[in-house]
Amino acid sequence: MNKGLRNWRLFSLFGMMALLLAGCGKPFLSTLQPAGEVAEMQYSLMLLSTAIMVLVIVVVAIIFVYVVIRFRRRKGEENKIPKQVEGSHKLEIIWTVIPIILLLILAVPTVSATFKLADVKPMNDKNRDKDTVVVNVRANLYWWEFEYPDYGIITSQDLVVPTDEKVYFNLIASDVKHSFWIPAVGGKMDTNTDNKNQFWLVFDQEATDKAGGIFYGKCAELCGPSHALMDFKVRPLPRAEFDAWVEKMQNAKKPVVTDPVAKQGEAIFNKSCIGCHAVSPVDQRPEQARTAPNLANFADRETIAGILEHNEENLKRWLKDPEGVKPGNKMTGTYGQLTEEQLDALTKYLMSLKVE
Amino acid sequence: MHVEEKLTAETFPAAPERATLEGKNKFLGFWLFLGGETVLFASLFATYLALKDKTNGGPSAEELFQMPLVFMMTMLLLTSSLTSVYAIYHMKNFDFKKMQLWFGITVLLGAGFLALEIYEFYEYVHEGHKFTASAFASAFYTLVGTHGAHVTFGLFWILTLMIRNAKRGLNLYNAPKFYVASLYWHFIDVVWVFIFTVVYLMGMVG
Amino acid sequence: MSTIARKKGVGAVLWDYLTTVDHKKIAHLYLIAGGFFFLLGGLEALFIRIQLAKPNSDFLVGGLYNEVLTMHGTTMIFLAAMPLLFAFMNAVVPIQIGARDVAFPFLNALGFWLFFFGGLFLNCSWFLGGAPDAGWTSYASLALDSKAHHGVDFYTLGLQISGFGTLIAGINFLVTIINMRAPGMTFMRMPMFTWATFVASALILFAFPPLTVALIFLMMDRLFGGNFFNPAAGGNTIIWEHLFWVFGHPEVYILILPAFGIFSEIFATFSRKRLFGYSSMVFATVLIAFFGFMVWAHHMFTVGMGPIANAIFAVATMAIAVPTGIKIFNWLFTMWGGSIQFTTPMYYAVAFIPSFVMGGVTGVMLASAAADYQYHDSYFVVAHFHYVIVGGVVFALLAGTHYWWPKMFGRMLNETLGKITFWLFFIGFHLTFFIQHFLGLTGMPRRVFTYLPNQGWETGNLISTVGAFFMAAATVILLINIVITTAKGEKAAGDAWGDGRTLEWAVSSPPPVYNFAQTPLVRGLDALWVEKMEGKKELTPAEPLGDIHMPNPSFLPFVMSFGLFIAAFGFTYHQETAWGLPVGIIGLLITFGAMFLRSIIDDHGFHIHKEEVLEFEKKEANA
Amino acid sequence: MANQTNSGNERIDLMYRRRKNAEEMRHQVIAFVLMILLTLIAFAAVGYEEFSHWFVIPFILLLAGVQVAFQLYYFMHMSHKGHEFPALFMYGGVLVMLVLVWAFSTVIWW
Ligand code: HEA
Ligand code: HEA
Ligand code: HEC
Ligand code: CUA
Ligand SMILES: [Cu+2]
Repeated sequence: MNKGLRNWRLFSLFGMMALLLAGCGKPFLSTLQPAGEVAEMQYSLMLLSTAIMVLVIVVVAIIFVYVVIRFRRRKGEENKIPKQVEGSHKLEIIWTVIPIILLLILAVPTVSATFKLADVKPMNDKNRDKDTVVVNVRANLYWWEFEYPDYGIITSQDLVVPTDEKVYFNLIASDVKHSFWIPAVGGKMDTNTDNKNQFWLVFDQEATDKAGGIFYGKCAELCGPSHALMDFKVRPLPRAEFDAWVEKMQNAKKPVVTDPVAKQGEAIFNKSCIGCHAVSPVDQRPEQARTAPNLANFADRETIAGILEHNEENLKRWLKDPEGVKPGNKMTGTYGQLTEEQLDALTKYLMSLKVE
Repeated sequence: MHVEEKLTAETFPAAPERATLEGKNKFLGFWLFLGGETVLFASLFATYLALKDKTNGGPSAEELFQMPLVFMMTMLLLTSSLTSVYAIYHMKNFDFKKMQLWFGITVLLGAGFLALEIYEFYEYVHEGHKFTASAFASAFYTLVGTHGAHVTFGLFWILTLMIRNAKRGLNLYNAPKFYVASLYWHFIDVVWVFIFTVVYLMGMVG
Repeated sequence: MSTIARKKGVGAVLWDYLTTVDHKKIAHLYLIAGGFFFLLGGLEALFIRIQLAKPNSDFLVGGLYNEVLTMHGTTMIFLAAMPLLFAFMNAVVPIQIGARDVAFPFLNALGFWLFFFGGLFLNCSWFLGGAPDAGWTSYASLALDSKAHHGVDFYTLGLQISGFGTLIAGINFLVTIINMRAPGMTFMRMPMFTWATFVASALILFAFPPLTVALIFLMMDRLFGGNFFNPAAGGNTIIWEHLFWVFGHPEVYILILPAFGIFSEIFATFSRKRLFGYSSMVFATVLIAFFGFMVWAHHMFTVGMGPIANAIFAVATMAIAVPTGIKIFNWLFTMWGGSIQFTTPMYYAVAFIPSFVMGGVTGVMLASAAADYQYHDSYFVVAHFHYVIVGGVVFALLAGTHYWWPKMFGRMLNETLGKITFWLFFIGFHLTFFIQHFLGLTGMPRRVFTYLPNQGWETGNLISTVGAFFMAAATVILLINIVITTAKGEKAAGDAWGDGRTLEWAVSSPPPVYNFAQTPLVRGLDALWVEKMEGKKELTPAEPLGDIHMPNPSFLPFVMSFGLFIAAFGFTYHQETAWGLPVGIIGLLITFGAMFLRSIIDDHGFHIHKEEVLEFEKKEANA
Repeated sequence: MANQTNSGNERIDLMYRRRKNAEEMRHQVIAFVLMILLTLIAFAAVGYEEFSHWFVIPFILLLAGVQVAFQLYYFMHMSHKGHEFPALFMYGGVLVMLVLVWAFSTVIWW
């Protein structure tokens, strides 16, 4: 029995090593490839705790293996009655005190990191520095809105942030609870329906380059049928490029459409879609009116609806049958059936919505 | 000792509620149940405290509550607690008639309390303080209503015991039942003490 | 007429079980119903794993997946794990303390039927529009949003009903253990499983009322226009989270402490040694329960409670590792110097140690609040809790099944099949859940019905799915084992394993209705072992042989529970149908009517006469 | 308070017990009077406009606490022998209550 057990444990150990060697997940998604100060702080806590835990496991395993082998009942011992030991105070003290010490070693950095990560004073300063970037994140059933209150612009699905500096977030949800998570960049924070949460992240430039310029963001709280598909993308840019992007967004005029097919698309859009979707990044409407992703820079996006690769075919697929892509989404059934022609027109139009 | 055995004042034990194993179990089990009830009401109170100012534009606690009514309810219920003590006192003295009498008074006082509570809720609803009006209203009615439901249940319970045993008098089978019913009644009073303090008086302070 | 042993027809057996108040038969009922729900929950787990085996699969899409997920968690925790533990508590605890039954046999039956009808009601949702789909935690904003069907109403009312059953069972065990111990059975001589039952029952007593209240709130909001969780009217959804976890965290200790108890019995028995550090084991159990009430918010680190609360709850949570560690080392040292016999139950007990420690230490990692911002709601958490629940609770249930099966049913389970079951389950378990740590760390959120390719999760998920099928195979073999040995298994002796230490092994297998012809006198920890070491075959009696008082069977527990079952349907549909409200009221009337009957009909039980007992004991001795 | 005697003579026992019960009843009536008094004070404190909230609220909570103690210890006899477990579990319940109230008034925010 214990031979098999030992083999098994050896096997799993190898399995673990293989996994570690295979790389710790994708650089744009894995918490094991931290891409910023927050993730790094958390990663080092993870390493510390893992080390402690491995130590604990090893100690237990050694005693365990020894006991199980050494004290098995052998042939001829059928009638052996072992000594009935009551306990041992010395041992009891040892295995009470040592774990306490190990836990203290973990508790101190935990508490310190917890406080550091909760420090959002700069974003709440009365006259906060113009350069402090604050983003209002609003989570909605299966899509994300990102508002930059200091710049008066709004975008959705793709979050754009400057690298190598603290970016602060206000987090809320407009319908049910969601949770805002960019695994490679830092831990999550819930977007509640009752209150505003605040936290900060740093997006490391080098890590961004390694990740190919994009990080994956996830919704981490069960929020309904398409919770699994409530992804977003993060595009960190060097500060200068970020500023340029902001400026372009601010100055984006109402899109001027010249192509006749696109014009036709615009007409359809203005009839059926504009009630929910805005096409200007400077959207002055109140939150409650903004019931759909802002499409001003739709053509600049990484994905369609957060999950589909950004191309015309997928766009048509989405517009034709959103339900087939994201079950339970709030766009399904809000406009009539679109003909192939209308789809073409809309696609043409939407693909022309750029600010960059 | 058989539980239905006819007893006399002399043979009746000093703690009749715990003279048999069944009685002991009932006694202890009921106390433990009250421990659980404490947590139940604690959850209701904690929620009420968290939501008491969320009136959603409806009337607030300060505007609603009326001191005289609450005072009357409090007096009725406190007194009923004493009368049930009397009932148990007479039970211990093996005086069935007096026990029934005092339990009867207890029931009447409890019914009076309940009537006032129903009147109170009726008034509130008329002032726009409906259950559905706000988080405050929901929390208020659920807390006070749960207490009211306990009172109602207690009334029926004691009444049933009184009627069921009216003919046969006290024995070791029904003594524990009367005793735990009186415990229940006291507990209802304990909860009310907190309700009139935390909900009504603190509400009136604002 | 002999009241003890009679041959009966099927109908009579059925009626017997519907009306029984005998703790041993109620144990059978819990085992059967809990086992059924375990298969159901396991089937749902298989569906989950099938859907997740590869990216973009469309076996269970969107809402349907959420229903299966919710029902898997809810079924496993409320309808499988807890009832199965109750099965063993009922079968064993009264005998372990030398009692003839529990304190409240009638309530014992009521507890079972409430659980059963609650579970039945919950599962009726599958056929009536859809199951609950807001997760087993049913967080309020989503639970209020999902009004497309009545799923969540089935959750609130079903859990409410079965929750009452659990509360009743908890109080019953507390009183039984406090009041019904045989002479000489002091608290510090109680077997560890009895201690665990005692402490877990105390946890039930304090943990279930917050759940009751939370469910009332949710029901009010969904069905009666309440505003507890509606921010627009001043409500607050975080209240649900707190109430749920004030219940939810103690709940996991309600599951694991009895599991610890089962293993304590098994380690001692098959090492032929008394439990090492018995008094510190007791102390640790109580301490775990105590801490268990101060740490619930570790499930809410990312909610935004602020760093002070997070830090407090983080440190408090870590503290639980200490008493748990004490237990782990005491078990190891129980085996140390022992004469270990590797039976099937012992396999599970031995395997439990490394498996549970792995789950426990990831729990401590989760407790590190700042790091939990990364782990939370990822597969790392899924891995953690399946390691402790499957590696702890399910292993204990399987161990207990093999260990006490002979006691409960009078026949040994087959050891070879038992060991095959073990290996399949053990391998499958690690295969399924070990890899999930890494899925979580590499960014996979939990509760996702699918995932896109190229995120590095394909292999891990596939391995995980394969593992689940190993566990399924193991379960099937266990079922086969049961069927075969029930048909023609080896008859079990009273002391079925030969090394029994506690009182349940002193009575025949299965025990007579009255358990002990004479209440035993307990002369030390491991009462039977003490007698055996003095060369005696039987217990020292504490009373002369006499008539034995037994409780009457009753059909009322069934009726009371059935009334609530009916009422729950009425209230679920009262908003959109005319019949809802009347049916709800009729259901309540049935329940209260049955309670009224119970109150006015005297129930004095009956006596088994001395002669009958003697006759039965003689037959047993000859058999 | 031990209420169990064994003089061997039932009549004497009975008289003794009756006296004990009467004495206890007297205590309970006194407790009741005090409870009514506390209630009056609590209502008066709230009715009297001069006091600030900061005084009144803790004050009436304290009065409620005392009153509940009277209920538990006099009316429900929690101090008597045989009430160890009831007391233990009531205190357990109270402990959970305090933790809950603390949590609900600090870590739920708006
Ligand atoms: C039987 C069930 C069970 C048990 C026993 C435990 C035990 C523990 N759990 Fe677990 N837990 C769950 C079931 C369980 N849990 C479930 C179901 C969830 C998820 C619910 C959901 O969201 O759906 C969860 C989630 C969960 C979380 C929330 C994670 C999140 O959602 O972000 C946390 C955080 O602190 C946590 C911590 C712990 C800790 C510290 C223990 C400790 O008790 C473990 C103690 C044991 C040991 C540590 C091992 C032995 C000790 C030694 C050998 C001594 C030396 C050790 C050290 C010095 C470290 N658990
Ligand atoms: C006691 C508790 C318990 C137990 C025992 C299990 C057992 C298992 N669990 Fe479960 N699980 C939970 C409690 C439990 N789980 C909870 C609380 C959640 C969270 C839910 C939520 O997020 O809301 C969860 C979530 C959960 C997930 C995460 C899903 C997600 O987040 O999207 C997964 C995924 O792999 C999973 C898998 C499994 C597997 C493979 C088993 C296996 O161990 C099961 C093994 C058993 C079998 C395989 C049975 C075999 C059945 C048959 C052979 C059928 C025969 C049929 C007939 C004869 C009729 N569970
Ligand atoms: C009820 C309001 C509503 C209407 C009307 C509506 N949409 Fe949408 N739309 C949404 C919502 C909500 C989403 C986000 C869906 C999701 O991801 O779950 C969305 C998403 C989209 C997206 C993907 C956005 C992105 O950033 O990836 C496109 C493109 C789109 N809609 C185009 C249209 C077009 C074209 C029309 C009209 C024919 C239309 N919508 C009508 C609500 C609406
Ligand atoms: Cu939004 Cu999950
Ligand atoms: Cu927990």
